[in-house]
Amino acid sequence: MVALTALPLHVPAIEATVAAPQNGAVLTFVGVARCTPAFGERPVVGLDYEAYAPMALAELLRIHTELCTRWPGLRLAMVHRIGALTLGEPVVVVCVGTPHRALAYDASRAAIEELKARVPIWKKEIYADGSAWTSNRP
Amino acid sequence: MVALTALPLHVPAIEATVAAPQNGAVLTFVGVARCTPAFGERPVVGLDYEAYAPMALAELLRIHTELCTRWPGLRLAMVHRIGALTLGEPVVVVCVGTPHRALAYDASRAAIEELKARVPIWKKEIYADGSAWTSNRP
Amino acid sequence: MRVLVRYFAVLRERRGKSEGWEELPEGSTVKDAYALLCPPAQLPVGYAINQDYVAGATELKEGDELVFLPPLGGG
Amino acid sequence: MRVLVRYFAVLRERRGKSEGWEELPEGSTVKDAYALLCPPAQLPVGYAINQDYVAGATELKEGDELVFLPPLGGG
Repeated sequence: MVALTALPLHVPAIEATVAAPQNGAVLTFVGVARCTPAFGERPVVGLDYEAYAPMALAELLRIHTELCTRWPGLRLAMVHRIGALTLGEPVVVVCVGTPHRALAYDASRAAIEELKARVPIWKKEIYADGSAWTSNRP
Repeated sequence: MVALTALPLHVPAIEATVAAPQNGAVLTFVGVARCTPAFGERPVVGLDYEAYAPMALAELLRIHTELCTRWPGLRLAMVHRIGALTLGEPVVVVCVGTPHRALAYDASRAAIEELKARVPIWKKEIYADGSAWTSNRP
Repeated sequence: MRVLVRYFAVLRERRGKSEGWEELPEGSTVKDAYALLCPPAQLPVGYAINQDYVAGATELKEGDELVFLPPLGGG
Repeated sequence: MRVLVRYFAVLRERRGKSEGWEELPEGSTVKDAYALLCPPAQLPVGYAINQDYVAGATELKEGDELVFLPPLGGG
């Protein structure tokens, strides 16, 4: 399952999509809006995410297909929030369900790295006195 | 935070204990009671966990201290269920909160590996027609 | 040749619009289009045509949807 | 010398009890105690005294709490 949404992310609902009787491991990565800026010293007071939505969804689906082909039996959910966020809110949730834990860690890490590298989403940090677009590659 | 409990594990409550304004990553590993047996072919219909409780808690605390010393800024929660479980229920929850995701994956993996190797807890698989003690080292 | 160009994030703000049909010389590559439409183009970008990543040397066709992708910030 | 021995999991079931004060010769190691109390002891175990892991060669003292740890299954 993949999704982009402007609504707050409900983590347990996303985890529920990867449950399966033979799966002994569920690993959930939650990226959270935090106060620390990517650069400089101005505290972040909010975030604004913008997506090239149709391509972002297409790219999420491509990643999903690639990983589930590479690891048969993997259950994978990737959901990204867009729009304005307040601190502490989940930005992205990557949830995997697997028979064993080693695969869970490998697949989860691969999914979030691919998402950050490929899915066309942009982040603007909001400060008390301004804002700045920031990227995953300093 | 570490705990052993005979009550069902509530994952969001455990995740809440590792939140912090500077933490951008929360990674939650949930070990789930599954139908697949460790050995043989008899489907598992339930699990029963037994702990040497005072030492299990002491060992969880030692692991917690070791990892939080190794990675300052790490927020870590480890909770293990004991007693009788039905399939699909969480057995163990390891939750970390960190500024960045690389540390989250390293710390989460270290925590679950140490827990499995060191914390004195035993697992009995229940089948339709019997039961067997199983271990993490086949 | 006309292509539909969408602008996002910092490029949207610099261009002052989120999309527009742009007239380009026949045989233009996506890199050519970027130099033409977003001068002085110091920002390193990726390129997508019709929602798929492409190399800078890819030639555009009439009616393509072209997007310049500033450094990503998702996740 | 008397030590308090607790039994867990398969050893609890084999011994038919979860704990008991056991009389052991002075100078016994935890490995000696295991051979004496859980023959034929084919199960590989770890050892804990007073809730801390110890090596098999560790000598016991009067009043120690001794536990033999069958292969773990937590997590």
